[in-house]
Amino acid sequence: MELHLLLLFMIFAAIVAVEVKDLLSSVIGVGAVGFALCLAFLILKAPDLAITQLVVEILCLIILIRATINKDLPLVIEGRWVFNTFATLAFVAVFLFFAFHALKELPSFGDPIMSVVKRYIAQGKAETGAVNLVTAVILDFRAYDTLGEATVLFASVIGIMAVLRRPGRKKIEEKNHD
Amino acid sequence: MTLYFLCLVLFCIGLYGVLRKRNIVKIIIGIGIIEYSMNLFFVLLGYKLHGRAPIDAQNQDILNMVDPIPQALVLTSIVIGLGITALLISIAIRIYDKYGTFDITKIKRLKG
Amino acid sequence: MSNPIFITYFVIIPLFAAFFISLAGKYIKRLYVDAISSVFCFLLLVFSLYGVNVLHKLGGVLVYKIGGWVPPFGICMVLDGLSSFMLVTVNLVAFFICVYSVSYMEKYTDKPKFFTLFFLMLAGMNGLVVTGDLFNLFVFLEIASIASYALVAFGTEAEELEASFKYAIMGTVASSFIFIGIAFLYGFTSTLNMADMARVLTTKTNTLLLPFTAVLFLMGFGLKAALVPFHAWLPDAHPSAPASISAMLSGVLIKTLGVYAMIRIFFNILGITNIYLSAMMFLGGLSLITAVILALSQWDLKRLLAYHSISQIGYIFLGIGLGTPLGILGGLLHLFNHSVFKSLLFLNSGAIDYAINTRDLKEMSGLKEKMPVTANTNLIASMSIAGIPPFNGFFSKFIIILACIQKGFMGYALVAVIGSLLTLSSFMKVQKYAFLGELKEKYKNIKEVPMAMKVSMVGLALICIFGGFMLLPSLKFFLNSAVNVLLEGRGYAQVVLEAAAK
Amino acid sequence: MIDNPKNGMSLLVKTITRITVGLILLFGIYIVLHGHLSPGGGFAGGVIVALSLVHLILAFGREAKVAKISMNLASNLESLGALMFLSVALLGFLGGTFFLNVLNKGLPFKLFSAGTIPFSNISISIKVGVGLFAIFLALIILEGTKRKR
Repeated sequence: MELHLLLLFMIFAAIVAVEVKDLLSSVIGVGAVGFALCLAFLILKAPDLAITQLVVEILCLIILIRATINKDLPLVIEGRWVFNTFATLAFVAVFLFFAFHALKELPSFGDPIMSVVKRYIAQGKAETGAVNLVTAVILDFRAYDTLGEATVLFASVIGIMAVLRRPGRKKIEEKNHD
Repeated sequence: MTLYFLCLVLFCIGLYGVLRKRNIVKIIIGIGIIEYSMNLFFVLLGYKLHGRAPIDAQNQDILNMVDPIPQALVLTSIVIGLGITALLISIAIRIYDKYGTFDITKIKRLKG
Repeated sequence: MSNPIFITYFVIIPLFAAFFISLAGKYIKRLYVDAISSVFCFLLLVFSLYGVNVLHKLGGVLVYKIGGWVPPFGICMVLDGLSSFMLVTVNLVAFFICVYSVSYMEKYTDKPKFFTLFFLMLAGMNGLVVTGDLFNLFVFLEIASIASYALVAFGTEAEELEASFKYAIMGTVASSFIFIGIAFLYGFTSTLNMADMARVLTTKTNTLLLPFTAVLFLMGFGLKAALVPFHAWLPDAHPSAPASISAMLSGVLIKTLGVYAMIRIFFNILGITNIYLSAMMFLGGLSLITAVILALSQWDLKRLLAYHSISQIGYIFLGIGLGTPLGILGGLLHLFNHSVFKSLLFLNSGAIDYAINTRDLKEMSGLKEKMPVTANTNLIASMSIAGIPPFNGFFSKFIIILACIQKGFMGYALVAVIGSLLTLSSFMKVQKYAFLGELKEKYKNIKEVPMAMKVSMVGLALICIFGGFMLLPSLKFFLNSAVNVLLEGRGYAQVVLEAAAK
Repeated sequence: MIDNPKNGMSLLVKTITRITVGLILLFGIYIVLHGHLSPGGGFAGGVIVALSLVHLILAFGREAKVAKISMNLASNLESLGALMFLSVALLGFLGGTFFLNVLNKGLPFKLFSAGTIPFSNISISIKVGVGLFAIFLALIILEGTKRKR
């Protein structure tokens, strides 16, 4: 029951984050959604995720505030993109309609078909020696994913340093050396 | 079933924010909300009613454990979301340096 | 000999190269960085060719179980006809682009960072082609996408940042659709291994969830492959990227991330039905025509090439969407041909940009005298993209049109022919304005491009010329093994699981 | 760190930071080392380590000693962490396949128990921690140089 409340709060905070005029308050709105998500992970018995989500959320907020705070920002002005709004809302309505029907065929909330996972739970501790099964799945059964994951973070750090470096191209006079 | 649907409604709010808003930071916030709803949807799929966290206890073995695979994958997805958001923000900061504004309609130097 | 351990080299080598270059790039001389990256690229090309003939001798499928776990319980790497075909395409083009960017990237600062991101993108693509696990496909798709977002913005000029931002936003939205699709499939089958999932999905019939997931994947991978309704990012992203990166993007990235991932999931996991095929054909035909019409009015050389990429992707989808063996053969051959001649065209535009710092066709004229190599390679590439007989573009377009007629879709065949004619006309425009005519006086003293760029352009031009030989009976196995993988559809599951059990 | 009010936050924040930064760093390292026993792991621990350094810079401003870490050192450490993780993966080749957990698994609930898992946790946390701190430094330093110009 509390999950429903939490999700309604997240939806409300998301609407506030998207619609409010001032940038900083919309950043706070996203922070609220993130922390509610961290609570949801706790309720869904995923402590690993709760810690990671909380900490990543804090870092995201710091960077987001860094991007919005010291800019002398006018309030967000709203254009009247009539067609754009109509197209987006129509797409959202169609998407939700078909999603509603497709969701019926998923196993109902609370009893997932855990065909592959039974072995992880049964022999996870014995085969990998790790007590925390999520870490066992991350670093032993599906360690290749985590290598990809570490590379994603590495790529984004190198990408950020490439984007933020000062002189993108050599100055014109340096270029044509003749 | 309603939880899944509410989660997809959150996804659509994020999508609305991305497609509809004109301010770059609002678009990044929309992307953030999409990331959150994606992760929540995947973990909701793995929840087992009255399940226990997938960590073995010292002396008694826990029977009904929650599904650890979605948790492992969402851990990866959270960090992917962080990487993408950080890259988007640094591009937005550089755009603000060059164009002086966050409003996407004024950033139209590309032709055609 | 048939020990599948070499499959992992396709991911380990680029990752090791990326990490090593980013660590040592600042301290060793610039020459070593170029040498190391060219050697690693060449090594990858050799391994992909080695993979082709191992598969040719072995016949079946090579499965490498990572961490020693049997497939449904761990991640396995699968090398079958289709993935070895894609590996050769990717690593061949990547090698020439790597040699090209050794001297082209002199204009940009911080070359080691460029090669790090280049190898990360290459690792992402190789990893995506080789993996046999659905979520792993998503992770490597993210690696390739993030590296390409950063590379499009590598020049940090105003419009490059804007193009990269627009590309990153649409790419992230596409990835979220793909992630939601994977979540649905995991909830439905509770397994992530592609083969195991295909086996489970054969037992479940007439559900609404599969078409819904197929639409999600169609939107997600359609946006990565720049099909028409989702193509808005490509004409901005490709021109503003450095030339070697726009060659990489147009040549291989939209094919592996878009076309390969979509056909692998549609044919081998969800099981192809006529609805999906007709949807693919319709989107292919639509993007074929609209992109070529939009390209006619372009004066910026690289934007014109970007629009043509979208229309050629339309050809590929038209071919594969037919579903018949001939159609799929034509589509895959066109995929290979397009990645060769489109990257050559972008390298030519980069050579022009390197020499005279402009991309606008109106300002160039008569470059043929001063830049013979670029002019001739551009002529070869324009001939093959327009489908003139001796060159490789002709064979694949001809097969696709033949397959359309064979299956009775006269309308699509007509669309393909019209598209090819319009392509020919717009490349005549490029030849006339850029290379023929008399040389402008301010370009009197331009020089031909350095040796590294010339070598890679000539190499790609040779492949354009001899590309047609792939259809000879002796070399046909290369394409046929890829076509058979698609034709057997969900049989993929049984083949892979049995190969993994060994 | 003598307090010069010009940069960083107020004195109150600085004194509290002097106390909490050590604890946050210690907590991050604890989360990394006990990744296979208790919740958390390489990623969460790494981000906590990065946050403790960011916390220091936020409190003491740009002239804090931590901010003097050059970008080169940060990105070198990060590539080193990535190479370490790749080598832990390559270690598996000794035992046969790519990511094989070659070291002995030890007793389940002991600290040194899960074969290569603790080592991958440590290398991931180095990579994530220093990488995210490098991002934060890049965003701060960029702003700094622009304002001086």
